[in-house]
This record gives sequence, C-alpha cells and structure tokens, in this order.
Amino acid sequence: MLYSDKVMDHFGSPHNMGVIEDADGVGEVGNPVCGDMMKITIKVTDDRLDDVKFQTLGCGAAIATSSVITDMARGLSIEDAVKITKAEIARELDGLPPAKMHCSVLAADGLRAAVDDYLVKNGREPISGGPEHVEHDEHGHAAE
Amino acid sequence: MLYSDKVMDHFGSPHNMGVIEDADGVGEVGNPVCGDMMKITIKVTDDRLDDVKFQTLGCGAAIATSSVITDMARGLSIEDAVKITKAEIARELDGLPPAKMHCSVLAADGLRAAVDDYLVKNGREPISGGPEHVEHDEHGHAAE
Amino acid sequence: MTEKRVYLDNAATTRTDPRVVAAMEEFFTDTYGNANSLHAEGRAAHKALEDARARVAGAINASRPDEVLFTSGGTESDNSALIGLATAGGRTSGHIVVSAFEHHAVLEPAEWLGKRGFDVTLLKPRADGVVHAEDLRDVLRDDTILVSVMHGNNELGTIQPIRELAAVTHERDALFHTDAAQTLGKIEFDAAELGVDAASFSGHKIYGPKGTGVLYLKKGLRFAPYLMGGGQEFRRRSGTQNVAGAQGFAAALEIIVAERETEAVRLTKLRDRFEEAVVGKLDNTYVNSIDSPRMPHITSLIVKGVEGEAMLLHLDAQGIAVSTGSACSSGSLQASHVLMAIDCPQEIAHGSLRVSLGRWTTDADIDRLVDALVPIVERLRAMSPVYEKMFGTHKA
Amino acid sequence: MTEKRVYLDNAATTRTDPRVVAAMEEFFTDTYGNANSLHAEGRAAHKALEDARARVAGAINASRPDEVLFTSGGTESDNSALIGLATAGGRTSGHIVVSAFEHHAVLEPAEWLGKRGFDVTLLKPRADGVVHAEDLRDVLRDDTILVSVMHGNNELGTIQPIRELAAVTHERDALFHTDAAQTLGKIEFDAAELGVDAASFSGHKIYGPKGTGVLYLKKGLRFAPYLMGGGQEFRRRSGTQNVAGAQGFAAALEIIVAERETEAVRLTKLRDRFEEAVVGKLDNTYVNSIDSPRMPHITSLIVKGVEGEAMLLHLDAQGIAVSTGSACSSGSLQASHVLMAIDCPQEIAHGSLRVSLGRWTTDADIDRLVDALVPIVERLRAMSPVYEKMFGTHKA
Ligand SMILES: Cc1ncc(COP(=O)(O)O)c(C=O)c1O
Ligand SMILES: Cc1ncc(COP(=O)(O)O)c(C=O)c1O
Repeated sequence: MLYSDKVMDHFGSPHNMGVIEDADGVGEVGNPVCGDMMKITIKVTDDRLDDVKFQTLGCGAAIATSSVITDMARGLSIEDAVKITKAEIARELDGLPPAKMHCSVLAADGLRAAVDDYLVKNGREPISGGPEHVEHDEHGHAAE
Repeated sequence: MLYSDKVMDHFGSPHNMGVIEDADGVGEVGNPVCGDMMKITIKVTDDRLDDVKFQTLGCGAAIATSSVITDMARGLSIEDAVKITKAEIARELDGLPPAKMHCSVLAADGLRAAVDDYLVKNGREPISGGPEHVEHDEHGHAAE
Repeated sequence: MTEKRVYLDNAATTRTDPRVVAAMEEFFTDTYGNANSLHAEGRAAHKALEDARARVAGAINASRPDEVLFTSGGTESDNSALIGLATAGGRTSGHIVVSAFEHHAVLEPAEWLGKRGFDVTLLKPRADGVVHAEDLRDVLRDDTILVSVMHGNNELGTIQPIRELAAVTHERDALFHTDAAQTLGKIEFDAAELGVDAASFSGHKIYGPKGTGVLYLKKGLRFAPYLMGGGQEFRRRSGTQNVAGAQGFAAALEIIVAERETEAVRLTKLRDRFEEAVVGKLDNTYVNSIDSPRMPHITSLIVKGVEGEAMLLHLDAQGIAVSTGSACSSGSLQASHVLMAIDCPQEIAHGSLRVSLGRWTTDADIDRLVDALVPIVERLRAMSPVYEKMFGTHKA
Repeated sequence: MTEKRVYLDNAATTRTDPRVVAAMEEFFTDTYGNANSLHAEGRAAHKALEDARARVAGAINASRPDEVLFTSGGTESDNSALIGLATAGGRTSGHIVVSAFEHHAVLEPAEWLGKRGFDVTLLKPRADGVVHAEDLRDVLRDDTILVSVMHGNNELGTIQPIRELAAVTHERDALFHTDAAQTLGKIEFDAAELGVDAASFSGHKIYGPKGTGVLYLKKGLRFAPYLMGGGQEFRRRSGTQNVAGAQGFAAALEIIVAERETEAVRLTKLRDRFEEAVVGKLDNTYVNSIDSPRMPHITSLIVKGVEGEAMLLHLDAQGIAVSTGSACSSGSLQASHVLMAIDCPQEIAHGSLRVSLGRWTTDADIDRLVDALVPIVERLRAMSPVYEKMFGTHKA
C-alpha cells in the first residue's frame, strides 16, 4: 500500500483542481463500491482539449490519478484523450498499488464521460466506447 | 521438570550406595519402560533393618529416591519398612516432578522385594503384598 | 521526519516502552537458555518464564499461573481460542456465536469453523456500538458451545458488557471467550470478576514487544492446542518459549496496570477535549458511539463528505499519524466491517478517522491535530464534486 | 554459577548474538510503527520489514522476497507448512509422507492431518540416520500430495539428501517441505539448488531471538494460511508483524552465513576431537551416525550402561550444559523417537548424550567436557546394579 513519490506529489498539490464554469463537456463518474466520486470538466477548441479540470472525492490514488490525467489530457485531441488507459495513468505516476488500480480507471472513465458529453451536446456520436472494464484485483481487509 | 534441592543433594552425594556383601535380603527391580534398574541389599537383626544399601541405574530421581529410601528404612522394623509409600518418599525429598513419581515407586518396590527375599530365605511368608500399583501419569515427549 | 511527529495511532500499535526494552535485555544474551532444558541455563530460563507467567496471572487476576499461555500475539491467541475450544476432544459440530465487529483474527477462524461442520452466528452490535446481553440471549441455543465477543472494540473504542455476556453464555453451558487486546491495561481486566473462560491479549498494544501475546485459558477446560509440537506451555502451545518476550510482556503489563487509573483520567480528558474541539469546528462531523461506555484512548470520528485515507495522508504530511476505517486505506474495496456492523452508511463510513491516544500523547499533540485537521477537511470538501449537493455548505 | 559455564546445548537454543540485539534495538522504541499503517511510522516499519525479508530471501536464495514469510518460530513454520499445503484449496484427503525422526512440530500436524482424512506414512530413516531417496520412492503413491523430511536431524546431526528427496517427490507431482531449523547457517541452504517447495527456519537456533521464524514458500503454491486474521504477509500469515524480530532474524542469518565456512571448519575439528577423545577414554561408548554426512555442530553419543539425565545433571553440576534423548529427561517414559527411528535399542538409547557446539565454544570447553564426563560415567557405571553383568568391566 505504498504510494510513489509522484502519487504523493499530485495528491499533496493537485494540478487543475476545480470546475470550468463554462465547460464544453462534463463527466461525472463514481465508483459506488469504493465511494470515489469524480467530476471532469473540459474546454474544447477544434476537438482539442484546451483545459481540463477535476473535482474528486476519494483516496490518495483517486486524487492523484485525477490530477495527473488532467495534465496528460491537456492539449490532446479528443480521439487521443479517450485512449488514455489505466496502465498509462499508473505508469505516469510511477506505479500504483495493485489494490488502487481501480482509481486510475475511474479517472479515465471521467475523462471519457466528459468527452462524450461534449460530443453529444454538439449533436455528435459519443466515441469513448464506454468505461474501461474494471478488473477487480484480489482485495482483502485491513491488516492491523 | 525441576528437582528440589533435596533431590539434587541425594543425587549428587547419594547415601548408602553400594552392595552389602553378606546381605540378608536382596531386592532387584526394574522398570523396563523407563530403563531404571535398582538393587537394594539389607542387613536384618531381629526383623529390624540394620543396614540398607542400593545400586541404581537411572535418572536423577531414580538415584535420589534410592538414596533417600535407604535413609528412611534404616532402623525400621521390616513391617514398617514395607509400608513406606511413594508419597512419603516424594515428601521426604520435598516433592518430585509428576512425571518422576514412578521412580519413587521403584524404590519402595526394591525395598519390599529385599524384605520379602529375607523372609522367604528364612522360610517365612513374604509380607510386602507385592509392588505398589504404578500409576502412569500423563507423559509427553521432549519439548525443545 | 524533521519536525517532531505526533503519533495518534496507538490502537494499531504502540512504541515499546524503554523500560520494557530494558527488562528484556538480559534474556537475549545472558539468561538465554531453552526453558525446557534441564541444565542451569534451562532452569534459569524456566524460572524467568514462570516469573513472567505469575506476574501476568496476577495482573489479570487469573486463579493460577498456568491459566496464562504465552503466544506470538493477539492473532494467535484468538485463532487458538476459537479453534482450540471449538474442536477440543475431537468435536466437529456445534453452534458458535461471534459478534459481527470482532477483529478478523476472530472472524476468520469462526468462518473456518463454519466451513467445517460448525454453525456460526454473527451477532450484530446495536447502533450504539455495543453487543447487548439480551441480543446474545436471543441467539443462544441448546447446542451453542462457544461465544466470542471482544472486550473493547478496536475501531469504535466501545466497551462490551463482558460480565453480562459471559453470564448469559454460561446459563446455556457454553464457553465464553473475549478478545481483550485493546482493553488490557486501558480499563480493568479481571478474569475472575468478568467470569470469562478464555481471553486474548497482545503485547504490542500495551507498549510491549510485537510478536508477543497471551491466551488466558481457564483451568480444566478441554482445549486442542493450535500450535503443535514440543508440548510446551503445559502441552497447550508448542514452540520454544520466547523468554525475553514473556518478560517483556509481563513488564509492559505491570507498568500499564500500575499507571492505568491516572492514565485513564488523563487520556479521557485529552480525548474529550479533542472531540469537543473537532465537532465544534467542523460541521457534518460526529463521534461514533459517543454515549456508549468507551475506552479512554480511542476516538472514532465520522467526517462526512471526505475520504479517510485522504485525511490520513494530509495529516501524515503534517507530521501526524492516525488511522481510518475507510475502504481505500486497507487495500479493500469495502469500508470497515466494524462501521458496517453498526449500520454506518457506506458513503459516510468512508469518512471515518480513528485517533488513538497513548502514553506519550500531550495536550500540544491534540492541539496540533485539531489545527491541522480542520483546514484539511475544508480543503478536501472543497475538492469534492458532491459535497455541496449532499451536505450543504461547509463552515466558513 | 560462579565458574564460567560451558554451554554445549546449541541445538536446543543459542545465545542471541549481541550484534543481533544491537540490530533490533531501534525497532522497539524508534521505528515502532505497524508495518500495515499508511502513515510515516507505518511506512518506516514496512520498509524495515521488507528490508529484512529481502535479506533473508537473498541468504537462502529464494527467487523473490515474498517467498519469505515471517512467523513466530520453527514450530509455527512447520505446522503452517504441513497443514497449509495439505489443506490448500479446501483439500481434505491425500497421501502425506513424513520421516519418522522429524521434530514433533512436523509429526504432530501430520498426525492431526491423519485424523482428518489424510493418509500419513511415517518413513523410517535407515540405521545410518539418513532417509534414503530409494526408500522414499518406494512409499510414494499416485495420490501423494506432500513429503516432509528435515534437512538436518536435531538429535543425530545427520544431513538428509534433500535435493534427491525433493527430486523423487517432484517426479510424483507432490510438494516437498523440509524443516531446516537445524541446518540454517550451519551448512549451505540454497532454496533453488535444493529444489524444495517449502522450508522452515527458526531464529533462536542461529543466534537470533526466540519467537521468530521463517517459512519459505515457493511462489505460486496454493496455501491455506494457518494464522488467520488481518491478512498480513501477503495474506499468508496474519498477525501484526514483529519488525524487530524480522530484523533480528535477518541480522542473525547474515552473520551466520558470512561466518559459516570458517565456523564449519572450526566446529568440525572441535567435534571430531571430542568424539575421538571420549570414545578413546570410555569403552562401550560410540557416536551415532558417525559415518553419515553430519552437521558440524552436533554429536550424538551413546554411553552404554548409564542413564542420560544422570550424566547431564552431573555435568551441569560441574558447569557444563548438554542434553540427552533419554526418556527420563523429557518427562516422557520413552527414549527419544529419533533414536527409536534408527533402531537404537531402548536400553542403550537411555544412555544418549547430545553435545552441540556453537559460536563461543572453545578448545578449552571440549577439554573440560571430556575431563568431566569420563569420571562421571565411571562413577555412574559403578553405581549400576547391572553394568558388570551387561557390559563387562569398564576401563580402569
Ligand atoms: C481487537 C484486536 N484483536 C486482535 C488483534 C491482533 O493482534 P496481533 O496484532 O498481536 O496479532 C488486534 C490488533 O491487531 C486487535 O486490535
Ligand atoms: C528440527 C527442529 N524443528 C523445529 C523446531 C522448533 O522450533 P521452535 O522452537 O522455534 O518452535 C526445532 C527446535 O526446537 C528443531 O530442532
């Protein structure tokens, strides 16, 4: 259950935290089992992400993955943005504890939802293909 | 498995060790399970034990109980000598570890056998009533 | 760690008291014999072991020293008590009751027994964090053989009415075990007065060494040893005895018992001051089981609209160590089974924070915690996409 | 104890090396956290624990650190290996082979399994004190699931051909466990080279702390945890980890491994000198398994016509600590099951004496032992009512 320094940096000083008031797309996702809630707002120009912001209720990994995905997505085309995978997010953070991998999925799902929202609002087809399949790693209970 | 100081005294410097060469009675007993062997020789005058000696192959308790019973029996009438019990021997030694109680029985049995031998040699009836019943305490194996 | 740390996770483990370390020293390099050897080194070790046993027996008011078995910790004591009492004499069936908010070291062996022919009832505590004797009475059956309810809950801090629970259990001729890992030395533990048949203790919760524990087992009970082998500990727990550990446990116990009453007063004051401050300064925040009998050293807080691990990590970054029953903190996906057992809704259970005070906790530590926690919570709530919606505005 | 004691019972337990004590110190009062806590104290403890694990894994040539599980000792490792491997995945039957001269920490769980649906074969070593691979091959069956043969026998000192035994076992797709409590650090232990699936170790046999042990468990094996609860040690062994103990174990292991080769030469010389001297000076005396591969530190002597405990107590009175497989010494009525397993006749098995050398054993210690033992034996034989009859006159 140890976080990398990179995770702790993003958690301690998250990037792009907040809400874009006049957002072009909003994605709201939540993992009801774990209790994580995430809201991604995006500003889009020419199908490119000008700005990405997040709000997150969740653990260290949830906050760090939200923060890092905003960095990763900024400036990307919406096609590339929806291709960001769980594995890439984890890699960008120098790894995540196995039990926390679901949080990185949530971040990717939030971004996809925001992009789809933008497309649908503009009368276009959603492109994300829906949320990435969440693999449930083997979990257990607290050890103390 | 701790021995009392009294046991250790008798074990370290046993009393009346040896064989009375012209003994009036000889008792030889052994506990084949445990491997203890004991030989008691007695010198009798007017049905009173003038001298009692022992030889023992066995553990600390076997040697100490042999030694102490020679002290206890010396000067007793043969009737009283055969009445010495396992419990009395243990008491005289300030106690014995439970697993070692069988050794004190062996000493009493040896003395009885010697007295009976004396009686039979003199054409009289044996009086000891045979060996005291050996209670097997609950034993286990070495703990290490 | 440059600044002085504030350690408020004493329910997880405690610092070994230097007096305890000093008490153990000679048993590593001097009196190092095997307590089962016949020679002088063995006899000295045996004497030290039995001295430790007698002192522990005295401190918990056992009726005889051989009711005290030294183990490797609370987990082993719990496993041994449950399985050893249930399966004694080759028994393969029977009804067992354990409370739903037991430590996993009790729940798992209960489940293990449940898969092997025993019938296990999980008895829920009420919302007050207490297992009520009436509720126990309702689930007991003619074939009940064993009941296990912990003395003090490690997350909520609530004290269970062990004397009543044991009495109700005994009415049905079943045995009663209590996991007293959290209460030992914090509130009184008197084996005779409580009337329990078995109890588990852990050294590292009482400023003693980790890897040490005690199983109190009332004389004359049938018991199937859990660790099997050399037949040490009166043939009830095999393995070369950890003499230094036993002496460490005894020393730790004597110290904590001697200081118990003054410490209880001191810690209760600190705890209450903390609770008042934090509930005063943070809205949508409350203390679990606040009106129930509680141990002096544990506070279980629910801070709505934040996630426990996030609070924990921010506090940690500011030099303060606490814990949480939040799911995310544990590598599990579910919030603490303890909070679930008292019907704390899953969403807010994620906002649990356990603060557990100890021997070296000061007033200044509490101030630091309050001063750090309030802005952390405000910041996290501000980050949340749902806080406003769910709980309204937070305090300015 | 006024005169300096001579401790020659290192197979029973060893003195904790002061270097090991020093290595543990900081983990009592400084790095005292719970290795499962998320905060800095917990992370530091976790780091120390994983550091210890990696060092142990390196020293035994495990393929990855998580093949090393910290336990409370050899007994727990043995119990866990036998029962955990046999019952993994809910298995309730199968054929198990254990050698007849295993430690009771292996024999008893085997017996426990035998009473619960498993079929257990006790494989006899030959008279040379060795379990032969051909003999194992003969008893293996299609349904054999597990074989356990110790690496070094604690009474005889004989080394078992583990690599061959493991290979023969694997031919039949069964798992192989070895109890290496006595060999660790005395002869080489290389998990990969030996090809074992599981192995047990004990800290207090290697100048480490009592109450510590390791279970080596090859990656990927199905295993039912024996201690159940918090899910520590990769969910394979519950209980708050004893960080100081793990560090102590690792330190002890590194020291003994570093010094192994020179110590082996030194101790073998001392041992051989002792054996020659004693057999030369006492008739009707021999060394068990003298021609078999043996560990450097254990001599098992048979002194005919005397009882082991009596020798032991007299030696002890003269300041020398040894042990015996004699019945009387153990509170049992039967001589050591190890000697019985190699068909040592009961009468002479009572005259067994185990001398086990260690790190601080000197030439002078061996001289003192020989000088003390010879007259003790002569005196005891002179006291015996049957010695002359059974064994003829003893040496003048
Ligand atoms: C109530 C309770 N029972 C059992 C345990 C387990 O004890 P140990 O960690 O000594 O195995 C703990 C703490 O870990 C506990 O709080
Ligand atoms: C071969 C062997 N296995 C297992 C054990 C048990 O180890 P522990 O005493 O650490 O439980 C011992 C020694 O006691 C031993 O010699």
